[in-house]
Amino acid sequence: MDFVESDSLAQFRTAAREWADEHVDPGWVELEHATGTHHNPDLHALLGRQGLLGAGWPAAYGGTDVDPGLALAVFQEIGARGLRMDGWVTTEMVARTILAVATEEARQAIVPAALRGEVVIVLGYTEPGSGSDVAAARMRAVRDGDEWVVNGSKMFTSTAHVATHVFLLARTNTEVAKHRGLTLFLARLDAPGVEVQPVHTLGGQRTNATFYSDVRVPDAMRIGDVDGGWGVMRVALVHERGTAPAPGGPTLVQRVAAWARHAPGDDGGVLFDDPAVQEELARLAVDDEVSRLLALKVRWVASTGGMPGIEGSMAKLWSSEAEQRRGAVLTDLLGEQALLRVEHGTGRGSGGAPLDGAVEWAYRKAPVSTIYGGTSEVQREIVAERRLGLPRSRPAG
Amino acid sequence: MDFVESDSLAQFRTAAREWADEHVDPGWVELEHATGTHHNPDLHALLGRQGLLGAGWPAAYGGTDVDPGLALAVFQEIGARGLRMDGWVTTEMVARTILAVATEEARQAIVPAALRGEVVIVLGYTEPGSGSDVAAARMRAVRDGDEWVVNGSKMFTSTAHVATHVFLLARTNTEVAKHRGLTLFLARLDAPGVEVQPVHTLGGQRTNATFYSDVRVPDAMRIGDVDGGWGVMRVALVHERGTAPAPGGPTLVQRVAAWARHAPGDDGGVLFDDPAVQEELARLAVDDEVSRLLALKVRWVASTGGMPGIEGSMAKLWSSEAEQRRGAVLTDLLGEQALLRVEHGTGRGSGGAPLDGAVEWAYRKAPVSTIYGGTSEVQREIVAERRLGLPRSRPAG
Amino acid sequence: MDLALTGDQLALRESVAGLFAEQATPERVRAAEARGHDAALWRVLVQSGVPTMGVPEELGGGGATVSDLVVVAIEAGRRVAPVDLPGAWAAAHLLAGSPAGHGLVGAVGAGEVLPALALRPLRNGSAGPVAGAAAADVVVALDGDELVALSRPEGTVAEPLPDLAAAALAEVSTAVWSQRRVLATGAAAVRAHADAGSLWRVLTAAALEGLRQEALRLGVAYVLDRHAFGVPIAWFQTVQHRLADVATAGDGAELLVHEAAWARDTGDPRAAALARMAFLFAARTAQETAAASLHFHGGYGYTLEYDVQLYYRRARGWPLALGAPRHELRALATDLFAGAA
Amino acid sequence: MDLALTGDQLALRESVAGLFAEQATPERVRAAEARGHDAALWRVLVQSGVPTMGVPEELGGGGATVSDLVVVAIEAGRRVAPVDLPGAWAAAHLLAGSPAGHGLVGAVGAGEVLPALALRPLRNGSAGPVAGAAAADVVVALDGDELVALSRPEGTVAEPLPDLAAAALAEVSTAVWSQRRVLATGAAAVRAHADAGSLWRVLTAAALEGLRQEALRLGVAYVLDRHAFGVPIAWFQTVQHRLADVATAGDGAELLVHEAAWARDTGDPRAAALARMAFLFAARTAQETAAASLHFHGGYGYTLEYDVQLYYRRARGWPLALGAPRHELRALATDLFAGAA
Repeated sequence: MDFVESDSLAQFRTAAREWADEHVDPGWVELEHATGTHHNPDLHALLGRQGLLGAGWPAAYGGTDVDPGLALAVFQEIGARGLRMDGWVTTEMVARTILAVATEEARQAIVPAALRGEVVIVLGYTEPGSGSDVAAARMRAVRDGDEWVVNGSKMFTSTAHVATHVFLLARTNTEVAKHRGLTLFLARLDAPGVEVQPVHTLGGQRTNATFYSDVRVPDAMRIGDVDGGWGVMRVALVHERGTAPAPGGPTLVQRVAAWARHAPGDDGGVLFDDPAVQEELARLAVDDEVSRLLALKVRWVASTGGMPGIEGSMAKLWSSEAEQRRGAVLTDLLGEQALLRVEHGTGRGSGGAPLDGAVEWAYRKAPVSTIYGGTSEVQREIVAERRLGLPRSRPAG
Repeated sequence: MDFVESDSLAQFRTAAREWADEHVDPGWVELEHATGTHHNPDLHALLGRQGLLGAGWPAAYGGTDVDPGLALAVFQEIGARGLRMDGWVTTEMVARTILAVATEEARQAIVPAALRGEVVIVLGYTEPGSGSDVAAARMRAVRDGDEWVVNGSKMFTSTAHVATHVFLLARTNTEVAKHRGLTLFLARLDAPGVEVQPVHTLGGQRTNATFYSDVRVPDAMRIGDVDGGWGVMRVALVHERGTAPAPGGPTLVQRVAAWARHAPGDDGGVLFDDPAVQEELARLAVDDEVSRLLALKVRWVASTGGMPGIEGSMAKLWSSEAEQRRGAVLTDLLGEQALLRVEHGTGRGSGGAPLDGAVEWAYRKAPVSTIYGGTSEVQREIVAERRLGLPRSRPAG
Repeated sequence: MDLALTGDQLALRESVAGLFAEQATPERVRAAEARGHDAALWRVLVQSGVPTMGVPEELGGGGATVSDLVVVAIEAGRRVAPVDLPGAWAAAHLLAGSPAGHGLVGAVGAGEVLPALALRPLRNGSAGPVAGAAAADVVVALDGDELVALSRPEGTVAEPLPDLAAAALAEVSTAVWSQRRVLATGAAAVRAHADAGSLWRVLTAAALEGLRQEALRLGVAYVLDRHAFGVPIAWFQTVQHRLADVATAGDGAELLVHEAAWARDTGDPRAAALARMAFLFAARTAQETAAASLHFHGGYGYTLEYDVQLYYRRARGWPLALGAPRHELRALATDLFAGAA
Repeated sequence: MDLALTGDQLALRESVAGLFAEQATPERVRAAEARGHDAALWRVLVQSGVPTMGVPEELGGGGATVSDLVVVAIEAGRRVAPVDLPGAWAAAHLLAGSPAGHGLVGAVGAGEVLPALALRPLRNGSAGPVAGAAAADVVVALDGDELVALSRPEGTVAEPLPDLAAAALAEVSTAVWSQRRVLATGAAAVRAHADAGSLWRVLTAAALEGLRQEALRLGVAYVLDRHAFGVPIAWFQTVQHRLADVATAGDGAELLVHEAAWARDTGDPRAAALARMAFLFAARTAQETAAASLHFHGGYGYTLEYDVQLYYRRARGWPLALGAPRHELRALATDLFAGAA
């Protein structure tokens, strides 16, 4: 075995750091916290212009000759500086799905523009009445000549307020079993009849409820077969879970440990002198290493041409449950210091909180980790059925 | 509120201690460990002769004028000395059930003899093919004039090798839903056709598989209505779970804490100096206090005339899960010292192991706690349905 | 043994439950988040004599037992009412315990003064972040071997620090809280402060217990209502079992809170240890319950629109005011096991 | 990156899997419980060169990498084979590292000497209970700043202590183990002993990983077979989810064990920390898996007739040989976080 992920990544580290020093505005992190929008349009456009988004993609669809190793190193460096690129994550996933299943017209219309950073696509699967039961979607799409007319609403349409397109799961057939009457469409968010309303969350992220009233989508922007949406989603899912590399930079546990080596402890020494503090940090470090390895396995399976469905579920299940343990353990470890909250955008609370309030924030955002992108219950079901061969126990719905 | 269980118990403590000093043979504990039999026939007979078993029971059925407070104090003192009275626990439960539902003939035949210590009754519910699904019992009882002919087998018939009777759950009707075709019988273990085979366990306890081949039981020893066994078992269940008082004496956690205050630690001090050791012991002490309170609530509900079904499930669920946490935590706390096993009866291992091997043994016997007397899954189902009002989710079977 | 509330306590519960249901609605709770304190609610509580209900009658208080205060704290916790009753009660207890504090007790009863308790002794003139202090007029604190009632010169403010639990957190330092009244000195001061901390633990445990009960109720109601795969999600065994586990621990927490209050009221030698146990276990149980309830709400539980997030934050934030629980566990071990060997 | 075994390792795995399946049947495992060692199995392993497979070829060993040893240890663990391979391998590693030990290495290869490792340094001439020592002819130990190979005079015995894991436990004291051969002294001795301990952690983690895999297989097979309420108990969601959780942790444990071996083989600077991580996590995962598997066996899992209890006891017993895990966690924290600040 060989656990070195990429021999070439190291060589790009310096270049990536220099790139970020030149292009990443230090104020963007504060902006991201203040707005709760995990997407920076300026950064995104820049990455597109410089060909970093298109690195490694086929030239026929806008791929560039930027080395994918450099692009990966830059993305990791961006992550290490505290910025997230949720808009690119969903755009990339849908673009890959489009390449895999859509018409040539849709490929040419969307993928090159996405790689140039001009198209930003968000997901429109979940509805107010459907969570884990995604196939229960009630949004309707009815054919009208060369177009489809879409009506309904979507929930948790994150990033929609700064995106150009939404990947909509809609019901096109009510006469068949619920999984078999679904179709996917790529709709423009500036089309007449689309409304985006903000939804604010515990972790400070802004998401959206989106509403669709007689929204027209050309048939060319149907992604995959009519009533074949369930299969398309399975393709997309493989691109969703865990194949993205981990962001670079120190983990929260490493940051707390470094802080604890200087923070005052109880008997005149430092917090890290406390053996129980050491034990907790060590346990969390093991959790992190397991998360890292399970994610590594997903990428390894994908790199060998496999479909890392089960591995993706395991990686997601473990790391999200570990994130919740971490939030609970670290708040207890910091005691009253973990109460201190930093209100980004207002400046309130800055300065006093250890690690700029990272632990308090970690606790607030932890709960969503076991919900979004498939709940822990859904992941366990996948592992039980597909890895362990246990029978399906839940109702068909 | 008032959390003092019995004002009169304290006054009997001294008398109970004196009684135990006079009557309890210190060698009985070693005998119990060596044989794995949690019942001492000599002790049981003595308790019966002295009227302690009959304390508080109606005089018409053999009740004595011994103060129930004294009896309780004596039972607790026996427990504090490391002896268990499983034979009395099951006998008492069945005797109470007989008083509640059986014919006068059965009452007079069994209850006074049980209180004299001459009848020892064990439970025969579980079968090789039925565990949590008790109602799936396949033992058959077919009527033949004034008698019933019983065929089948029972599993985990603990104490049967030193008992006189077994309380058998048998199928008397195969034409109805499985819960409705069951009847309970009290069979003699010395009847022709009964065979008792030992089954040895991880925790060292001996239990039995018992086999019944054309065993004849008089109809007078039918306990409750024909096909009414399910209702009889529910009556019995209330007498089973947690209404018995906790044994006296220090808990395992208290014993380990006392030991840790003298056992050598890592830096020349004692083990208890280690703050992480203190934290673990404190957590386990909280677990124990919660166990104690939940059991107290069961007895309080019973004392006010209520049926503590849900409370019994909660107490059993919590204390058994806590027992497993305790076994895991204490073995880790003792490290290599927790490996040392004392082989009772052979003398091997004695002397070297801390607390006479109590922690190693606690780890071995912990797993059964969440299985016997209704698994944790069954208890959670009861709490979910009856306390929280959630719907029944499992198949009817 | 009697595990039921008295008739008077049942009446008290009904009365305060109504008060908090009316005065600490989710809207009011949200509106008070920035300051961590609802002054209008506090005025209503003053009118009902709640802040001084634990003070002896001869000092103008209600003479209530700790068991009575627990009944009120549970109802306040159930509505995550934006007032720091445990801190105010524990501070009033210290003021009432010293002739030098009696004047302030009267002012608390009259609604002129809102008191808070600094749980940790001052170090270099600072008690660190203190819950309730941003709304308080007086903070009772231990400074070396002096128990003092600190207040601010007129015109100064205690800058509220934004915090996880919206707990009216503020740094308390003698530079700002520069006016002091000495309530006790020497061993008596240290003992009184420790005793008030123990009272605070019982009352905070009670507030957490109320919080837990409502967090469980929210979760149960949601899983019965919400459908997935054609059935209510309450149908799923893992949902049922996790809720059954937290409900079971919850019965234990409730009993432990009442036992700790009873032990304090009766002078039981285990009172201090039981206060720590109740505090630790009520906190843990409230946290696990709120986390389970939020999780079963799915994505909605994570939005600010739903109430369960209010409970999730406070379940962890309230107990953190005392500091890291490892210290509490160690102190408990000492209480329990480090007596005569 | 390549997370697959090499072709040679796959062949090795198949070969040793067959050996252990044949030679470490549940009957043989039970028969060896009293002594904690199966001498006949050991002879077969000697014939295959297993005890010295990690020794350099120039000393007559197999020159295998740690990654190769891990493949064998997993298969031994899968059958809970009653031989202490991790201890013997780590001890042979130390013997091979010193010219004074080379003669003993030859004797190990010839099956004349069975070595074991005392994980904790001697204190007052005693290493406390040492796994494998009751079956061993030579115990390698650290005595002050001397690394020594201890043996007993002919005719003396190492009294086996009954133990949770049937691990051939015996007290090792220089009073009984009175013959000593010095392998190294000073800092080199301390370093070599620590290094052997790190190797032992990786190999024990591997054995625990094999144990875990079989414990999971036993549990899955049982729940698919056993019926309750008219369905296989595998149908129940709580059964499925608990098994899915331990299977997920199990994939992590397997990766961590292989990563720790790879780090040692490649001289990675994280090797010592990864050895501790693999040891801690493989132990915890094996324990949780065995406990879940036993629980889902119902009452039968608790009887000595079923195999799962063999796994349940060893999952906790094997790692306890090193002592309380809190020390290991602290050492890990030091490895990870106490370097340059």
